[in-house]
Amino acid sequence: MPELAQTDATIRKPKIDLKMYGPAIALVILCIIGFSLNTAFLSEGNITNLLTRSAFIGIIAVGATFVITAGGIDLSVGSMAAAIAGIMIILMNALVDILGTGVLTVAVGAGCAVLLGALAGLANGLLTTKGKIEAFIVTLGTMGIFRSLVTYFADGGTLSLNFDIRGTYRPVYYDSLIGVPIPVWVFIIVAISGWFLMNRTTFGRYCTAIGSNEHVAQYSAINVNKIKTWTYVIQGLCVALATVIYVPRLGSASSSTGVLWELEAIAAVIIGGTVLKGGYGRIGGTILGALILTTIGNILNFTDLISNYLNGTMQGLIIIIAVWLQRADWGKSKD
Amino acid sequence: MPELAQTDATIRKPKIDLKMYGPAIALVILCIIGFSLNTAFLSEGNITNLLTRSAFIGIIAVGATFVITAGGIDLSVGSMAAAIAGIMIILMNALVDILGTGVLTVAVGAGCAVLLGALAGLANGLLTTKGKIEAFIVTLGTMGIFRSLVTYFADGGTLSLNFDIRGTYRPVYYDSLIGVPIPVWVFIIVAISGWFLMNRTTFGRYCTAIGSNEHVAQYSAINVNKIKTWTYVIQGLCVALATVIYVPRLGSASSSTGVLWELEAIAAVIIGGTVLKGGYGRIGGTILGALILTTIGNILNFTDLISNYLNGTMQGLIIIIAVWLQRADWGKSKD
Amino acid sequence: TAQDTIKIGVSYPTPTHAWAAGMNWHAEQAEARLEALYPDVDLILINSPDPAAQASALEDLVSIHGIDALVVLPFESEPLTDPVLNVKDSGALITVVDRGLSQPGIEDIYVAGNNPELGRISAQYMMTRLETGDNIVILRGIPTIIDNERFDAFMAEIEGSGINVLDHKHANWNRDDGFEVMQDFLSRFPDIDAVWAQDDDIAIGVVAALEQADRAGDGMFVVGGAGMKETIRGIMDGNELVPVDVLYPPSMIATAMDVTVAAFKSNGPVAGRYILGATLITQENAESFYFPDSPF
Amino acid sequence: MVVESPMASDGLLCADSLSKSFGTVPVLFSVSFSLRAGEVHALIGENGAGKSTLMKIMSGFHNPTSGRIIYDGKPVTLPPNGGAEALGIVLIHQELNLSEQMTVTENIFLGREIAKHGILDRPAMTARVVQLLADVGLNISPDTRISELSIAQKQMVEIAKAMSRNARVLIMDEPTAVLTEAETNILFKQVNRLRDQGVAIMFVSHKLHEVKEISDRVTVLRDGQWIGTSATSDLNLDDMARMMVGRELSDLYPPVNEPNVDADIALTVNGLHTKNITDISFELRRGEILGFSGLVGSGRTEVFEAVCGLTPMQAGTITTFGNEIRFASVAQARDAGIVYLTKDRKGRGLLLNEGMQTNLTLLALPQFANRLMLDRKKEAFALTRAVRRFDIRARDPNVRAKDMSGGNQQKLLLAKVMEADPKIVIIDEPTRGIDVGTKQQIYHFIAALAAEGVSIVVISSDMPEIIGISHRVIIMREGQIAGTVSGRDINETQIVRYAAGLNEETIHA
Ligand SMILES: Nc1ncnc2c1ncn2[C@@H]1O[C@H](COP(=O)(O)OP(=O)(O)OP(=O)(O)O)[C@@H](O)[C@H]1O
Ligand SMILES: Nc1ncnc2c1ncn2[C@@H]1O[C@H](COP(=O)(O)OP(=O)(O)OP(=O)(O)O)[C@@H](O)[C@H]1O
Ligand SMILES: [Mg+2]
Ligand SMILES: [Mg+2]
Repeated sequence: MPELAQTDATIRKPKIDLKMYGPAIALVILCIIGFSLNTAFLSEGNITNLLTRSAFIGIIAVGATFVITAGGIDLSVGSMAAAIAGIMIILMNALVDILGTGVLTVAVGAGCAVLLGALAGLANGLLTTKGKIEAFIVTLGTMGIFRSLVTYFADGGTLSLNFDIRGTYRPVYYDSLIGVPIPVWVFIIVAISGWFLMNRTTFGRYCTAIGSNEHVAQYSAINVNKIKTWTYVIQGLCVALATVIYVPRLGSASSSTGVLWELEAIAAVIIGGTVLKGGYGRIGGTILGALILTTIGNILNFTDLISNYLNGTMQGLIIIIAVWLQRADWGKSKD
Repeated sequence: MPELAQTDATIRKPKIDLKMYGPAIALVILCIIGFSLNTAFLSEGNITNLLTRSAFIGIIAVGATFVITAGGIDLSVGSMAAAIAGIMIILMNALVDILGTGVLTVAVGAGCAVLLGALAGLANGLLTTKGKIEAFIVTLGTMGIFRSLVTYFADGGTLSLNFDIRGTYRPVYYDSLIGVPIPVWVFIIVAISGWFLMNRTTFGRYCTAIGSNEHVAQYSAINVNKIKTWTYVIQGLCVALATVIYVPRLGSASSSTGVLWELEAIAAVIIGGTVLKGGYGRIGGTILGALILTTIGNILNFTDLISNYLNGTMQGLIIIIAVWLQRADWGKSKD
Repeated sequence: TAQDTIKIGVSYPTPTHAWAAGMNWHAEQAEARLEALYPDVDLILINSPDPAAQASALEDLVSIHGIDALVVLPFESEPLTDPVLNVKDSGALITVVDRGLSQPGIEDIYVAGNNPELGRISAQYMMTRLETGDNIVILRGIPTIIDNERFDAFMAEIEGSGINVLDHKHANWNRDDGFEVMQDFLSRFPDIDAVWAQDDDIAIGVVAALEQADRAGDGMFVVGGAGMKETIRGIMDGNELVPVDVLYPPSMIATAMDVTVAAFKSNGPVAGRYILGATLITQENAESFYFPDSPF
Repeated sequence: MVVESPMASDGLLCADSLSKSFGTVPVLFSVSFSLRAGEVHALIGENGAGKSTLMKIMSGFHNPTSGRIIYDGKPVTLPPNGGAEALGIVLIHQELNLSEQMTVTENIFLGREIAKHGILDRPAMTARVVQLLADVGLNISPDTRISELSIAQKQMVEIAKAMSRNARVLIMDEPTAVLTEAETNILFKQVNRLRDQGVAIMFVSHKLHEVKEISDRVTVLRDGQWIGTSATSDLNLDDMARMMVGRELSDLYPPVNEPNVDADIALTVNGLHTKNITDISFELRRGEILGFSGLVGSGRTEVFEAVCGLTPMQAGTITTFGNEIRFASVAQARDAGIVYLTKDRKGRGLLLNEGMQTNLTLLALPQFANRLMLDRKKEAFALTRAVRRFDIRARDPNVRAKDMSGGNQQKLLLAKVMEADPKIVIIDEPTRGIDVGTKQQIYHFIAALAAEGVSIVVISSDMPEIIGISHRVIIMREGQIAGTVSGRDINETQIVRYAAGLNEETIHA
C-alpha cells in the first residue's frame, strides 16, 4: 500500500513533548528563587514543612483530577473538608465516654470520616448524573450547605477535639516514618494509587473517554453516569483522607477551615496540565501543581521584599506565568 | 416536494418549551413563600430594595452570559469590581482639588471606571486568546491580583469617598426616576442591550457559534480570538457599570468588596438556563437568575425560624432545586 | 398588640471565627434574657457575610420589620455609614458597637472595645519581658482597619525599646495560617524570643508550630488577644508559653443590647459612649474573665 | 428482476414491520427485511430515506416505535448504546464515533478493554491493534491520537475497531464515503474474508458500482418505506438508481463546456510552501472547473487551507484577479470572493446543535446584518431559497443539524458557502455521502456556476466525479504537484499513473 505508507514517516517521529515538563520546570525555578532569597529554603525542616503542607491540597487535587478529567467540577471540596472535620471531632468527643481516649476512638472517627466523604461525594455525583443538574451548580449548592453545617455545629466558632484524644491522634500529623512525615506518606500512596487508577485501569480510561466526548463514550457501552458518579465518590474519599490527616494538626475545625481549598485544588490540577474541559488528566502534573502552589506561599513568607498586601498579586502572576510557560507554542519553530 | 408539504402541518405545531419557564416559575414560587412569611414582602419598599440590590449581580451576570456563551469563564469579576471601586475612589478624591466636588468629578471618575473595566477585561481576554492560557487560570490569577491591589491601595483598610463628593454622587444609588430607582434603570438598560446584542446581532450569533464549536466558527470566517476578547471586554464594562452604581451606596471600597460575586454571577447565569460549556446563552434567564438569588437572601432576612448559621444550607438547597426544576425531563412521559 | 411591641434589630457580621462566635453567643443569650424580662420587646438578630449584605439587611429591618431601634456591629465602618444613616432617618434609635461609623453624630449610643489599646497593652507587656536586642515576630489578622489600629499602636509603643521586629505577616485570625506562617518564620529566623499573635486563634497555630519545631522552651512566649476561654484556662493553670492575654470582650454586643433596651425602659438618660478597656489578663485576675459555657 | 417478499424470516437478523418516529415526525414506515449469515446485503436509498435510522434500530442505538427485531429466530430487545456488540451485532456509524483526544488503541478497545480486575493489559491490546491495523493496511502507530489522523484514516480506524469485535452481524453505514478506491479495495478484501467466515454484513452506500461489486442482495428504501429486495446480479446500476429515486435518471454528469482559454486568470498560486506541502504553483481561470486529485494525505486540503488563511504559509505568493494577497483569516478570503467548503462537515462545517438557518447564514453573516443588526426576515428567505435550490430535505424545519441525515447535512454545507456569493469556490469532497439523484443536481449546479463565470476547484477522491466534471485536473503526490492533465487526457489511467508516481513530469516547465 504505497499511498498509506507515505504518511508513515511523518507520524513515527518520536515526539518529545516539552510541555510535559512545564510544571516541573516551573517548580525548579521557584525553588531556585526560594533558595536565592534565603538558603534556609532548602533546609530539611523547610522541605519537610512544604511537603507536609502540600499533602492536603495534593490529596484533594488527586481526586479533583478524576472529576475534571471526566468533564465535571467540584467546588464543594473545601466546605466538605470542614464539615467532615467538624463531624469527626464531634463524634470522637462523644465516643470518649464509650470507647475511651485510645486508638479505637480515633480509628472509628477516621472510619466515619471516610464514610462521610464517600457519601458526600455520592450526593454530588447523583445530583449531577441522575438529577441532570450542572456539576457547577450542584457543587456550588453543596459548598454552601456543607459550610453552613459546620458553622451550625460549631455555633459559628470552633469545634475542638478532646484534649486526651489529641494525644493519641497527634502522631498522625507530627510523626515520621523512616524520616518522612506520615502525611507525606499518605500523599505518596494516594498519588501512586491515583496515577495507577488513571493510567492503568479501565476506570481511568473511561474517565478520559467521558471527558473527551460523552457521546462517543456512551455509544461505546460505557456506563457514563456510573463512572461520573464514581469520580465524585473518589473526590469525596480524597477529601476525607486529607481531613483525617489535617485534624490532628491543630485538633480543631471551624467555619474558616478549608476556605478556598476548592480553587487551590482546581488550580493545582490545571497547573499540572489537566484540561479543564475534560478528556485529558495528568496525576503527576497535579502533584507538581500542588507543590508549586504551596511553594509560592512558602516563598512569600520567606521575604519581606514585597508588601504583604501584594501577596495575592504575586500568587496570581506566578500561576499565570507557570501555565503560560507550558501552554505557549514553544515547539512551533522547531517542528 | 409533496412529502415536505404533507409533514409541514405536524411540525409547525407551536412547541411550548416548559423548561424555558423554569426560572420564572422558581421566582414565582419564591415570591409566594416570601409573601406567606410576611406580607411586607410584596410592599413597594421591599420590591424596590430587591430590584435595586439585584442590579449589581444582574449587570455583572449579563456580561458573564456573553463570556460563558462563548465558552469562557471569568472568575475575576468580584475582585475587579473591588479594584475599580478603589481606584475610582482614589481618583475622585484626588480630583476634588482640581475639579471641585461637583458632578464633573463624579463624571470623570465614572468615565475612568468604565475605561478601567474595559482594560481589565481586555487583559483577561488577551491572556486567554493570545496567551493561550485557560480562562479559568487567567481569571483565577487576575482575581488574586485585583483583590490584592485594592488591599494595597487601601493599606489593608478601607478607601473612602470624600464626604462632599458623596453628597453629589449619592443620588445615583438612592434617587428614583418616575418611581424607579436609578440602579434599576441601569439594570433594565443593560438587560435590554444585552438581550439585543445576544439575540439580534452578528456578535451574539458569533458568541454562540464559538461556544458551540470553535473550529466551525473559524472555518465560517469568524475571528474567534477577537470575538472572545470582546466578550471579556463586555464583561469588564458590565463590572465597571455595576461598580459605578455600587460605590455611592456604601461610599467605600475595601478588600472585602465584591467577595464571591463571581460565583454569584455565574450561578445567576446558569440558573437562568445558559449552558456552562458554552454555545447557548439566555440573557432573559440570567436576569431571572439574578432576581432569584437576591430574593433568596431577602427571604432569609424575613424570618428567624431558621438559624442564621443555616442560611448557606437554605441558599444551596434552593439553588439546586431551582435548577433541578428546569432541568429534569418533565416532558419525557409525553413523548 | 403589635403596635406596642418595641422592635429592636440587631445586626452583626456572620461569625467566621471564634471571637465572633462568642459575640453571637452573648447576643443570643441577651435576646432570650431580655425578651423574657420584657414581653413587649422583640429583638431580631440578623447576621450578614459581607458589608453589602449587611447594608441589605439594614434595609430589610426597616422595610419589613419596621424597627424602633438598631444595634449594629458594622462589618466595616466606611461602607455602613450611609446605610445606618438611612435607618436613623426612619426614626430608629441607633446603637453602634465596636467599630465606629466614619461620620460623627449618627449613633445615639456607642459601645466599643479598644483596638489601639490592645496593641499598646501587648507591646507594654512585651517590653516588661524582653530586653534590647531581643527579636520578635508578629502575626497579624486580616488586612482591615482593626488590624491596622492594633498593629500601628503596637509598633508605636515598642518604638525605641530596642526590641527588633524581624517581620510581620498576615495570618488572618486563623489557626491554619498562624501555624504555616509561624513554621516559615521558624525556618527563616533561628533566633526568636517572643511572638505577638494579636489573637488567640492565631496563637494556637503559633504554639503548635513552636512545639513541632521544639522551640517552645527557653523563655519563649506568645501573646495573643481577645480572651478565649481555653487561653484563659491556660493562664489560670500557669502556662508559661502563653502567660497572658489581652481582653477584647465579645460580650460587648450584649452590653449594647442591654443599654438599648434600657433606653426604652428606664427613666434615666442612657445615650452616650461606653468604651470597654483592653485589660491585661494574668494568672492573678484570670478567674473573673473565664466563661466556661461560652463557645469562646 | 425478481423482487422478493418483504418478510423473509430465514435470516440471522430480521426487521419485522419496524416503524420509527422522532417526536411527531415519522421516518420509517413498517419496514421488514432479513439479513442472512454469510451474505453482504446492501441498503440503498436517497438522502434522508431512513437508512441510518434503520441501521441504528437494528443495532440497538434507537428503539423502534413499533415492530420487532428477530435475531437468531427469536424476537429480541437489543440492549442500548452499543451493548448489542456483546450479542455479536456491530455497527460502524455513518458519522465517526471516535474520541479525538484518545489514541488509536484506546479508541479501538473503548468499552471493550482487555483487562484483569479492571487493570489494563496494555501490551496485549497494543499487539492486537498492530495486527488489526496491518489487516486494514493502515500504517500508523497505535499510539497516535485520533485528532492527528486524516478523515480517511479515522474511517479505517473505525473499520479496524469493528473488525476487532468478532461480529456475527456487521453493519457498515457508508464506510466508503471518505475512502479512496485503494482503501475501498482493502476494505472489500476484509469484507469478503468475513463473508466467507459466515458473518452477516449490511452495507450502506451511495456508490452504486461498489454495491454492484461487493453485495449479494440489495434492499432499497424510499421515504422511509421498503421498496424492494433483489439479488444484486439481477440489477444493473440504472435499475438501482431508478428504484431509489423513483424516476429515470438522465446523464449523471452535465456536458463539459469547452473551457475558455482566454478567460481572465482568477487565482494564481506560486511556490506555495507550508508544513506538509512544497512548491505548489498553478493557475485557475474564470469559469474553469479545476479538479484536484491524489491519494489520501497527498496535501490537497492543505494547499487550499493555506490559500484561505487557515494554515500558515511558509513561502509563496497568491494572486487573485491581479492583486497579490495573503489572507490572515477566512473572513478576508471570503471578502475577496474565495470560499472553502470543508470535507469535515461535523468537526469544521456545521454547528451540530443549531438549526438550519443559523448554519446557513453563518459564513456570510455580515450580508444578513445592518450595522451588526441581524435581518431575520432575510435569513428566513435565504433558507427557503436554499432548501429549494439544493433540495435539502428535512422533515422538521427546526431540526438541529445533528439530527439531519448525512447527505442533507452535506447539502446544507454547500448552501452555506454559496451564501457568500463567491467568485472562487473550493469544494473539498463535494458529494461525500450524497445520493445519485442529488449528486446529479450538484454536478449540474457546479457546471452552471462555472458557466456564470465562477471559478471552481473540486478536490475529490471520487475518480469518476473528477473525470466527469473537470476541465483540467491537477494530481498531487506527497505534498507536491505530480502532474496536470486536461481535455482528452483526463482519464483514470493517466491520473493513477501520476498519483502513484509512475509518470514523472517537470512541473516548473
Ligand atoms: N435524532 C433525530 N431526531 C429527529 N430527526 C431525525 C433524527 N435522526 C434522523 N432524523 C431524521 O430522520 C430522517 C432519516 O434520516 P437518516 O439519517 O436515517 O437518513 P439516511 O437514509 O441515512 O440518509 P443519508 O443517505 O443522507 O445518510 C431524516 O429526515 C432525518 O432528519
Ligand atoms: N499527520 C497529521 N497530523 C496532523 N494533521 C494532519 C496530518 N495529516 C493531515 N493533517 C491535516 O489534515 C488536513 C488534510 O490533510 P491533507 O491535505 O494531507 O489531506 P488531503 O490530501 O485532502 O487528503 P484526503 O482529503 O483524501 O484525506 C490538513 O489540514 C492537514 O493539516
Ligand atoms: Mg426575637
Ligand atoms: Mg445515513
